[in-house]
Amino acid sequence: MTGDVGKAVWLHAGVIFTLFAMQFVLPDYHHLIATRVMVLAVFAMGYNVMFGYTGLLSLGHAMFFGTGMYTAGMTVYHLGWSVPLAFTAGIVSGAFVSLLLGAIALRTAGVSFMIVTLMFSQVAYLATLYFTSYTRGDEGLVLPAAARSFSVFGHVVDLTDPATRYNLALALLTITVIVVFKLVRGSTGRALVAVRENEPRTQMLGYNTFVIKLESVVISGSLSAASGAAYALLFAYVGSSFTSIQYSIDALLFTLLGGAGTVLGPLLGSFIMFYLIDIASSYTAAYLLVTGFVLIGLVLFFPRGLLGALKTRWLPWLP
Amino acid sequence: MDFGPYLFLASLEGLVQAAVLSLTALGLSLVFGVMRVVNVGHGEFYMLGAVLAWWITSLISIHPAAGFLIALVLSPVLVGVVAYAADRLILSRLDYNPEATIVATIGMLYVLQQLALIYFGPDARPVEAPFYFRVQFPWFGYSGYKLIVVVAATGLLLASWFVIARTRVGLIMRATQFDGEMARALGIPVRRVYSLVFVVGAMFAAVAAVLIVPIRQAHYLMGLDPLLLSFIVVIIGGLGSIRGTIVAATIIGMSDGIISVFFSPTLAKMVSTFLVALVLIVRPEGLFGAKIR
Amino acid sequence: MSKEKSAKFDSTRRSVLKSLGVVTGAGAAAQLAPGVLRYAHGSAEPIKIGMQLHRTGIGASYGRWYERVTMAAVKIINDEGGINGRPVEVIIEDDGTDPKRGAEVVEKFATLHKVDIAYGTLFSHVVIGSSPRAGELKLPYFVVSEGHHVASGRLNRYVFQPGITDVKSQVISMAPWISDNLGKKVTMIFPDFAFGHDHRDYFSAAIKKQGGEVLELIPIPPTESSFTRYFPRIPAATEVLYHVMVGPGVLTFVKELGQHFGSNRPEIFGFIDSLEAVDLATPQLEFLEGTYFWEGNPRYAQPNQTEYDKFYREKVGVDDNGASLSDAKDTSTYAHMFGCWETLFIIKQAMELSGYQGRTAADKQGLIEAMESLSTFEEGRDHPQGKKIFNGKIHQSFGHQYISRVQGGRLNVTHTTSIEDGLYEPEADYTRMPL
Amino acid sequence: MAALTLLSTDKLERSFGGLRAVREVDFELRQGEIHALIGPNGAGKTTFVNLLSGRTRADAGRIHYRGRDITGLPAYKRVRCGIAYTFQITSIYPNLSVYENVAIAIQGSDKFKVSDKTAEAGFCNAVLSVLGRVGIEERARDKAGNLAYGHQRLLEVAMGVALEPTLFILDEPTQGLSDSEIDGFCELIIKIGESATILLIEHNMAVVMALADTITVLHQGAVLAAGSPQSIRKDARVQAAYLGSGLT
Repeated sequence: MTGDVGKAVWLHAGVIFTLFAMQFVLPDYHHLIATRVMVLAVFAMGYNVMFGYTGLLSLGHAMFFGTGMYTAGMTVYHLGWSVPLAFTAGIVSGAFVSLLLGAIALRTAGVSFMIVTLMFSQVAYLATLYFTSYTRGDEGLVLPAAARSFSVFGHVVDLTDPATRYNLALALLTITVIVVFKLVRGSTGRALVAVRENEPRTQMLGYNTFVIKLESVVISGSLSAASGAAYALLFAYVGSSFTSIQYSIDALLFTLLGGAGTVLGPLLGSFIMFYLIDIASSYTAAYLLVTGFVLIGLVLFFPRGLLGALKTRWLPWLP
Repeated sequence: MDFGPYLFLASLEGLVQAAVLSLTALGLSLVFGVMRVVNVGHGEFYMLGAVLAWWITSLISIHPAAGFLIALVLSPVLVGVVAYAADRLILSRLDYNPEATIVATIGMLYVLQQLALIYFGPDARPVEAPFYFRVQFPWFGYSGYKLIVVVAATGLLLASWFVIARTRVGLIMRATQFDGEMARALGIPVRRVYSLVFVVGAMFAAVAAVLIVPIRQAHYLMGLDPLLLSFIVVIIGGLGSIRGTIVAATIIGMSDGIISVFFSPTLAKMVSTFLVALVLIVRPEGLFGAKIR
Repeated sequence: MSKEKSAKFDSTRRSVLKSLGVVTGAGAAAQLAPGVLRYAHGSAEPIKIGMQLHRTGIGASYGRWYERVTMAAVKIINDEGGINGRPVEVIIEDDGTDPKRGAEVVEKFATLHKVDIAYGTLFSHVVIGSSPRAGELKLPYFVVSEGHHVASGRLNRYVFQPGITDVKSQVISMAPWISDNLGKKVTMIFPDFAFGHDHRDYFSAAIKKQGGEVLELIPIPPTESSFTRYFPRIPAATEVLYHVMVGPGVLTFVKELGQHFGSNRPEIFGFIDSLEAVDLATPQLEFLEGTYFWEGNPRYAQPNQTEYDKFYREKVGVDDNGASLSDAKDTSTYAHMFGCWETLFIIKQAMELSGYQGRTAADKQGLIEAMESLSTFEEGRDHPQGKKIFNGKIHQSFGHQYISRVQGGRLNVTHTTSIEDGLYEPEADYTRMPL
Repeated sequence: MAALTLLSTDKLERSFGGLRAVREVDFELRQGEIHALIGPNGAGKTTFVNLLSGRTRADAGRIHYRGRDITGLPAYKRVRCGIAYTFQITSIYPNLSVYENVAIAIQGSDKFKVSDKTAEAGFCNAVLSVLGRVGIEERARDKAGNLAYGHQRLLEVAMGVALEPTLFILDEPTQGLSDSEIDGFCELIIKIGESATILLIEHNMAVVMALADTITVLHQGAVLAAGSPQSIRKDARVQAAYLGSGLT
């Protein structure tokens, strides 16, 4: 099956390269959207590790995104940390929070797991509103322009520059794709899928399924946090709306649309959904109607999502 | 204000909260108990109930009391119709698969909410209370209508308890809840029971909303809070346990009311949510519920 | 892009308004649901104004009226030949009254619609969330927000608030009257976000200066829908209850306030925000009789109404009770929305002063420097709310404030502050910032 | 054969609600034997093996495996000690390929690290050889869910074999198989028996008599009799029990 691996590697490399090339042709606005979407896609890909590969339906991922975002944002805003340091802090705190949540929430399964994650995420949301002295509540934190550039090996990276932002977002995306790709092709991925497909059986094959699920939650949470931290630092705004349920649902939506359990699905889903909403929003204030219809349509007629369908029909080798 | 009256006011607020909450949560709990699916769109049935109540009362300009009573009957019926459509068109086609249903009901959440935005606008809409009198306590005044809400809700809860525990319909529902397969074998039209339960569940939310709307106003975004609180209630009460639901609703409602008064509503919500976490660590199946898989 | 469908609710989120030449009839602009209106005889390239509108979310009722006023003013500007011979085109984006969305909308204006300026934001948290992006994108950004954040110097050189006085000035100018006429022991109820915090900080300071004291501060989340639970915290010793509330819950707020106090209430001084877009004749609001309100602009036509106010009401489509001409139940946000009208005419003035031509760096710089050079706006058609003094250093206007009393179910102005009452030492100087 | 004790239970006890499904069972399993566990429906056979495999916890009593007390050990750890288990109702990964099914099992046995290339090749061969042993090699790429029932049964056994267990517990493996399939199955079990001790729950007496070195009879949760097939066949109580429950 090495041939398949080859195909897959080429496909993913191709996608990344295309995204790189795009930046030279995209007009301003779409250049900006692409930057946003690439960061959000990392969020969705993180979500996918848990939902798509491990079969854990969470409605609390906004909390992980928010953890990364607020940690990165507040360390910069209050402590004046440098961008790279704040970014790292964001990921670390994300890993920690997801470990904590996993340890508690994984005591439940199925629907109650969904509800519990939703609940915790809601607490996080309320916390961002409640501790106004640190988070500035509804108003949110705006990162000072001064804090938005850093130097690596003498040369200065300025995050207010669109091109820089685009390529940093792309870099993050690339790393995520590689991480997830290796993960799901490797033994861990096999274990995750085993849990998704038949947990009791997996237990009776000598796997500690709790630990596997916890692993999945932490990886997923850390990726989401990385996305959140990047979003805060690239776009200089940290706000409670990013931790609202809406955001958890978006991650689910992006993943479902693109195809749960495929590496590139969430990326595709993010792009399509972002544009769908953006277009809809130019026609009606009720643009979230689209979100509703897409969710229902998917679950009724397209449960595997776009790449999922491709995978079952024509490309069984798609990771 | 002194501690005594302070606490008294707090408990009154808690009581109102609890009354409305147990109605709403009972709807969610019924649906889960019998159908084993979670309706994430439940809060929007509540919202719809309130908004329709405004719409109805604004259409018919007669004495507010009459208008309100008509709304109290008509609004839940309309919501029931919507719920029935949702069940036939979506849930039944998904064969009530738990995860698919969650996703679908999230979709319904947005559809209902955004349609309300389109047709009723983004503003908060007032509904006249059927009557209005202030109960003047020595230390403060209180809306008499709020107290009536508590009474009405209690009555409804008793009635539904009676239906579920004492009537044939209730028996059928409990049989289906106990074991869908067995029920089918006994010739119970399970699909129809499901539709019925889903409709009734939605109507519970709608009734609760109509009762509360003269106090809170109708707004297209009002569905989220009751949804989350109901989740908390059904988890603590144990998914599917009616008794648990009502007890939990009272606990949550009161504690929420009281903590809100003494500290902050935001804090109150955080606390009750953490309560859920604790319950789950100790008893994943909830305080009263049977284990769920 | 779609034409408007329901008159009940405008379902068009972005709408382009080329010259309103095609529209006839006074007040039509207000009714006119924004959709695409083709420029009758499109000659010159239009000046694009990106309007950041609270069409949904907690600011919706303000948004509806900000839009109507904007349309009315732009119609006049275009009928009179536009700005520098160019028609004005308004491009509307809904920000959902959400700072995150607000920032994205500003980006959209700058990168997609390529507007000349952004304008029209009310809620302070949206302003604060959006301003930095406007600064980075070098997009002049005119807000109608009341918040002190512009004058505080926290924002940047591209942000202006020329059409409406900021909270700090408002409360400073009224504190003396309150302590002289109502009492010195004050309890404050305010929304728990930037705007409310301005009230908390600057009114507390101002009343202390008058020898008064604040007994209790009661912040309430702007999304709250039930308020009784907050009232027990009002100390019995309270002489004056100072309330300012925003969001969809305001009617509930005042009603529950009435239920709580009934007849034996302290003096109540409210910011009309607590009652904006709410009909004073609503049942259960009787208890407000005899209480006082701040008004940025008197909702009810006063005996000494100026011809300018008459004209303004007519064009916007508001009757003498501050409600829509087409629907007496649709009460306006009269105390704030004049800011849109005045801001637009100030933009016109500044653009003409700088001979603004297009979206070049030089033109924008010229516009900003022209703005900063302005000092006074005389009362007139373009400034119906009254005279204003503009401080170019802090990009902020200072005008008269009105204190009205509820009498016989309407608001009668009992005191008008002088502009000087509201002046304070500038805390910043934007003109020193690089462009 | 060596009379070395591999596994033994001491007064093992488990109740569900009021029902004592397993009562004070003393049981001994000798290394290398094929041991059949029989008894009428509801005798507590499945509950008993679940206690051994760790899927259910014992209320009282002890389980010793290779002289070590494993009563408190979670299921997955017992598997790692070499106790493999096949479910009464076929439990495989229906949506995955046959290859993946076995691959998961082998990986679970912790004998391979899939990290480096050479190991990966070795891993692949290992999977195929296991499939070969149960004779469904050519089905490797098929979706497990699409296999015929008999083959699914074999696949599940293969997953057990892949673990290279010391003790292999099979819960009614021949259930629902055709006679021809059963014959093949018996040969397979004998083959596996060469390398592992086998504990077998079985209803089909022919199979039992053909395979078992030792038989233990459970009745109403307690051990009714234990011994060689011949002795059991003669045992009056056993016959009574079976006749009593209308089974033969």
